[in-house]
Amino acid sequence: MTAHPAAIHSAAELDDLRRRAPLLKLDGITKTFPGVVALDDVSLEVRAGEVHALLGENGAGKSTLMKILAGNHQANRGQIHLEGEVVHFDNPMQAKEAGIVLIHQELSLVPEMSVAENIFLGALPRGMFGTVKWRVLHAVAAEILKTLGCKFSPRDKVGRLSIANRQMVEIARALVFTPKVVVFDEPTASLTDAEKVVLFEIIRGLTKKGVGVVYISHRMDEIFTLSDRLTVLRDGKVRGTLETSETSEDGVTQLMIGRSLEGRTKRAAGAFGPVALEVKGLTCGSLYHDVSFQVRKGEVVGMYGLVGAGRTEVAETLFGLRTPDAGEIRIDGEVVAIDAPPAAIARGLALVPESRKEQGLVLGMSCRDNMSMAKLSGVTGRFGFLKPRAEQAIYDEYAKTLDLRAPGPAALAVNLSGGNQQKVVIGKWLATDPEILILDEPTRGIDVGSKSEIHDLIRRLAASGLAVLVISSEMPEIMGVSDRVLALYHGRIAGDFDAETLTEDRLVQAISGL
Amino acid sequence: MTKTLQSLTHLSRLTVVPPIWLFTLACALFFTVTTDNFAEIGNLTNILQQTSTIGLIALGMTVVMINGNIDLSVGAVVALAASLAVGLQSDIGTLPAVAVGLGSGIALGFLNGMIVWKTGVDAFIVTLGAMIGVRGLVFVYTQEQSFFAMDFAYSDFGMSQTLGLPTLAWVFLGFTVVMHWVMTSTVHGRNAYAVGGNREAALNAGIRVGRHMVVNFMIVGFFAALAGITLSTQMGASTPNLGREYELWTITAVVLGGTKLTGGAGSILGTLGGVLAIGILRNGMNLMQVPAFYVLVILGAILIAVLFIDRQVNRAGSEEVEA
Amino acid sequence: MLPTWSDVGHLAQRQGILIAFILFIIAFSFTSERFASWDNASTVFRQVSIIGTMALGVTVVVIGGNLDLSVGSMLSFATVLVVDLHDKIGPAPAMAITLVATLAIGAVNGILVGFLRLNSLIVTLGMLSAIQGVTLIYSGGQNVDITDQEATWFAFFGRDFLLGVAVPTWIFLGLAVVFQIVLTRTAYGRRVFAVGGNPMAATFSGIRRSYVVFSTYLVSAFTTFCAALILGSRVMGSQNNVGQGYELMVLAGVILGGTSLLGGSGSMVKTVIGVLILGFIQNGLLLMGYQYYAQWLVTWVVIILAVWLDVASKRGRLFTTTT
Amino acid sequence: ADTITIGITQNNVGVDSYQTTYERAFIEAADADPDVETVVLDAGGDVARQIGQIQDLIQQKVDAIIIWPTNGQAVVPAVRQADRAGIPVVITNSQIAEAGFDFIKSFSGPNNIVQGEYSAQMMCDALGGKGQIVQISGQPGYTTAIERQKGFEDELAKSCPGVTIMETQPGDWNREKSQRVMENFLTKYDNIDGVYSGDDNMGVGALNAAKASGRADGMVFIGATNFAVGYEAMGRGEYWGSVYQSPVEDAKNALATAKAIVEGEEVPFLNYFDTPKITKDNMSEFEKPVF
Ligand SMILES: Nc1ncnc2c1ncn2[C@@H]1O[C@H](COP(=O)(O)OP(=O)(O)OP(=O)(O)O)[C@@H](O)[C@H]1O
Ligand SMILES: Nc1ncnc2c1ncn2[C@@H]1O[C@H](COP(=O)(O)OP(=O)(O)OP(=O)(O)O)[C@@H](O)[C@H]1O
Ligand SMILES: [Mg+2]
Ligand SMILES: [Mg+2]
Repeated sequence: MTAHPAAIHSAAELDDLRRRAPLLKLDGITKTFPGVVALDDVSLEVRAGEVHALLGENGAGKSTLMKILAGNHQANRGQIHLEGEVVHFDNPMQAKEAGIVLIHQELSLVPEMSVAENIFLGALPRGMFGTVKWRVLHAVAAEILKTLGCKFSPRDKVGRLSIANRQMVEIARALVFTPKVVVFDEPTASLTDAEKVVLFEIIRGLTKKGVGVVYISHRMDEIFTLSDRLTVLRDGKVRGTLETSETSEDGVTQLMIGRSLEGRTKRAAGAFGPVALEVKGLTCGSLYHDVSFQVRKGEVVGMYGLVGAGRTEVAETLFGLRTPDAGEIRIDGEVVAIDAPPAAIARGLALVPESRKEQGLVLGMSCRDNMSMAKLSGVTGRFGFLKPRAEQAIYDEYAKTLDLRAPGPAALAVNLSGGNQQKVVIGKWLATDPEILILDEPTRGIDVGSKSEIHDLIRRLAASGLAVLVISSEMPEIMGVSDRVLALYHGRIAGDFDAETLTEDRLVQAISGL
Repeated sequence: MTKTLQSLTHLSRLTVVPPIWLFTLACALFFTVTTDNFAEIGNLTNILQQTSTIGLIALGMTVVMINGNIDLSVGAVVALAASLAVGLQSDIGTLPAVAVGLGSGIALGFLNGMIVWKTGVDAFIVTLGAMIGVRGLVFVYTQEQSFFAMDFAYSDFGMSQTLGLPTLAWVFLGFTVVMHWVMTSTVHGRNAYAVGGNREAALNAGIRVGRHMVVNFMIVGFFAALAGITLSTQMGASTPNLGREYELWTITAVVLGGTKLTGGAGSILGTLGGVLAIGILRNGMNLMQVPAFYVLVILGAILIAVLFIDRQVNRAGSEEVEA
Repeated sequence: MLPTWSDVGHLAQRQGILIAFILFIIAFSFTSERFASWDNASTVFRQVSIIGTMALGVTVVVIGGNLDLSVGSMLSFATVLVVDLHDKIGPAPAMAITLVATLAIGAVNGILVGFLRLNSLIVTLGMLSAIQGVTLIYSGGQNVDITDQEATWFAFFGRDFLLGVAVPTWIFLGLAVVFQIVLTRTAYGRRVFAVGGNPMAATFSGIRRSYVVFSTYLVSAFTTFCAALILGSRVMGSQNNVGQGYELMVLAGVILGGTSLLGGSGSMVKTVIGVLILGFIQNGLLLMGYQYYAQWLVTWVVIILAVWLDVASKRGRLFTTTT
Repeated sequence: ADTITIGITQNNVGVDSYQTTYERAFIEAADADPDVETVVLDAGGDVARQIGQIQDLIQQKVDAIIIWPTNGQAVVPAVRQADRAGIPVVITNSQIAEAGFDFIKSFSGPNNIVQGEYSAQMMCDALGGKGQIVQISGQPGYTTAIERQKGFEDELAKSCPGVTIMETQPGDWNREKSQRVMENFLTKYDNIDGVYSGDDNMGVGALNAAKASGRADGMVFIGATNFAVGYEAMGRGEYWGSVYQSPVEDAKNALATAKAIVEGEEVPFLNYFDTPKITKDNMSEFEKPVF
């Protein structure tokens, strides 16, 4: 790998750097997949020392463009210029050697290996006889983790880390060498605010060294704090490249989705129905203790907490995936014993799980088949034969409701963009006509347009009488969508607030055990 | 109770000894108590010598399986290497013949690896084809004949002792140490885990996955050939049907030792435990004079029981969702 | 409307293995005029029906994400049982008892893999050994025969013809059609694919994964039972090891067809083609009069070529780009 | 007198009825003799396992070892090891390589080459010295298969040049495999006068195939190791001839030889037992085989 001079540039030098010819130039990139034109004549310039944000709806082609840059895909047409020279990458190794690092949207880690080994994957420090220089490896890894403010050890197995921590490991890779270009593809999708702050410092540090950074995110606030310029993609085409300082959130949204977003529709309190779901004294080993709460029909209850607070585990218990040690669950006032998901589904529960790839989708199946999977009995006729029309109807309905952007019902889930995959999972659960809907991180990786649609949808569902429990790590989401907010701290309920009167400070205090 | 169990499993996570060793030791204990001859030094060294064949192949198999591949052609390579090493002795001398035998294993490993790499055909199919085809090569070369090593020095080597242990046991243990070192301490070994654990990630990280796999197929080819040669020194002869079904027993030993079929996890130490477990079981049942038909049933039942116990130990205290 | 070139390309992409099969049949037809005759084709269909029928059930297991290596011994077991009981209690009761016993073995596999979540490769390898032992204990190691071969209606399954087509062929192809429909058109089939494709997601969707896996082993036990009827009736007798090695041939047929060992994909049509390729290679090479070992060598090449063509057509290029 | 311990390692029990019946007869004979204790092991057809078993028997210091070689050459060094440890070795059923003769006390069993020759002579008789035949051999690479094939081919070439072998393919001792091979032969050759199979089990498979294609009439089937099914087919006139070999005699012979050696008696080095030809004409002189 060609190391770049790691000198810190002065402000004047940096300005100069930025003004010079672009460090990286993508020119007229076109990429088609069977049935989709993912990128259509896309051009993009990244200058040394700038943060260039890349925005666009789910499926707009952001990840695909970056994968072409990193050698994972090859463009059908177009050129890549790096420092003025035309380069061509047949595989990721060549891109890496040329100084391009891509932090993947879908984590690219080896779960069975240690954190240090993952950070140095493909570049382990080599000693005599091809041995690994463990001491160097661990020392450097520890150093990098420290800069990132990570608490775990370089010797921990990645498979045992939380999703957020895995994300930090992935980010750590950008710091091993000083590359020329670093691409972050939605690095914050599963990070908390504290970790975000660290990440931003790291990115600023990189730019000071003259590195060009491409930053992809669906979160406007991040884009506006971080980026110097931004490029908006829609349907595989560039809609415009702007100086960040000369535009507004609304303007960008307009470019992205072709319209602006309305404000949140808050409904009047007190119109809730009877209690649909009640949990009393639920306890599960070391995961959570004595959790009690109620969700009424028509009510949206948000559950907020730090990573590892045990929210996911509570949801999984409700859905019959874990057996509690103590406590009871009541549905419509009746104590229920839910020992497995089928029992939960029969009781009108639905769970949109936290990890769409592992728990939500059969990636090798079509979107349509995935959508009817939780409702197979509903689309089955005599002798166990499936009714293709009923399945198609489900697909049509929820593809429309959720504004799914897929090449068609027969497209494999694996080929969808991350956000659209999430929509398929949500569609699958709405198709079961649930009475109690639990959503665990429902908008992770979803673009602003769709996100507000999903929020609207949650509100509408509640208005139609559903009881909804939303788990999220995003404060604005929780505050915006909920009627009531539960704060979880170390597996215990640390607060139960009315959203109307709740302040952000109060909520932060609660989830920190204050 | 749960507390102690949890702390116990916690302990078992910290220890580097793979769980199969518990079973191996339990078996050894059982046979020591129930039979007269089991614990004798002579018998124990016999076990080491007898397991050395499957053991050597298993070392190589562990590497390709950690790598996310598999090699079903090892049994046929055993026969080919043995036939060449014995059959060529009279023409070109013993050492050159042995070299040709080893070379044939490495060359076939290279071929398997190149095919897997370049065509993208699953290793299972590639090596299943080779399992049939290489056996064909053996018969082409031997014309159905068994070969006999003219000088007894060859078979004396196979039966000889060094420092109180059978020489072949030393060979096996020596290579076990080497491979343990390779898999835990070298860049190549660590990359094997990376490629098997997440091939996509390894590719993204710039590991030359194809070349890497070819090397590992050559390693397993080498070990299969070496096993064929050590086996032929024990017999002073080779037969064209040597090594039939060895691939199944080798894979069994490796998986018992904790290596995942899907790749990315496993260890040489575990494989050693798996190999010894099978060897001890067979030997112990011989000593107890279990009738042949019942040996099959007991062996099968025990394989399954080991898996079951292993799972119970690993599952206790796990916080993963039961899905 | 005439098919366009892109339609052809599309077909080639999905059915690379079919193209391979046709190319290979054409090539063989040039070398022997007896090869491309109706008589010969019907002979081959009859000959592959045993392995083919078993392969159908194993395909279901593999789609569900598991392996079944015990089918070889299970075939021996079922054949010995049905033949032995035939003379003792008559064909119909013999078949009934054999069916129940075979399904019971399938259920053991199913419980171990489905409910206890043990590694299917080792479980079914263990069962391979155990069932072999049980068969030998049952028969005392003796061959069994049907004495009155001419009189029994049991001859129907292996020896009769319906509408000019052999009954074994009817059984094989008939089951293939039924299974294909069940897999692609019913909720059960969908569940098998889901569980094989992503067991965790299937569980989260309310599919009872354990039951589904359990049921796939009943299916493979059932097809093995059908294969045993064909075999027992065709041979009118049985050896204790008659199914030995069939497990790998069956698996070869399944994978050759293009069903992925990882689970979640595959089809009966593919398996039928895979099995036919194996059958026609053997037959074609024998008609050409090659030595058996030359046949093995050609089999090696053909297996790899066929699958290569399949994956290359899906990929759209001959070689992988992996470094 | 003290009891003596005799260890035996067999080739592959359960692979066919012959070996199974042998084992049973051996154990029965040993049980009947109060002076003899036995350690009965089975190599499952695997040479390496057999060598391991020989080593285990040496380790247990038995008084004599009987070996049914999985391979005649490969066991020689292990036999030598036993000899060095002072344990007498008797080879049973199939002979080991000449290089090992110095280390064994006796061979007890049938002569497979002679059996092949007998079959050739019967084939010649049946066809009147003229015809085209096919051969279905046993599992490739196994001594018995090789010896029978060699005996048959050499004798035919020598004393019956009018009968030619058109093709030989292995049937792996498996009736179904042999049936498949024969089906292919029938497709390939319009004219087959006779079929020689390495044992009756495969022979009956070939007969099945010929009957199914309606071409069995006038075709001559010769086998070896007369099985019950072969015996019956012979009775029906469908099967021409075979070689009669009794596993019970084989087993008793081996045990008696080993016992005699331990007790210090003289035994002949090559202790063959008789394996006569059996055809429809003389079959009444033989009992129907139990396997
Ligand atoms: N390997 C593939 N095969 C087929 N289609 C693909 C493949 N990868 C991506 N696509 C399609 O290309 C388009 C662009 O996808 P991409 O992942 O680049 O979107 P994205 O902008 O990153 O979206 P998100 O914000 O949801 O991550 C989508 O329509 C997607 O379905
Ligand atoms: N730093 C860590 N190291 C190892 N394991 C962790 C760590 N943080 C969390 N975990 C494990 O992850 C599990 C819960 O984490 P998870 O992130 O799913 O909780 P959560 O409250 O649902 O948070 P989120 O929804 O934000 O992911 C716990 O079982 C915990 O043991
Ligand atoms: Mg993306
Ligand atoms: Mg969570």
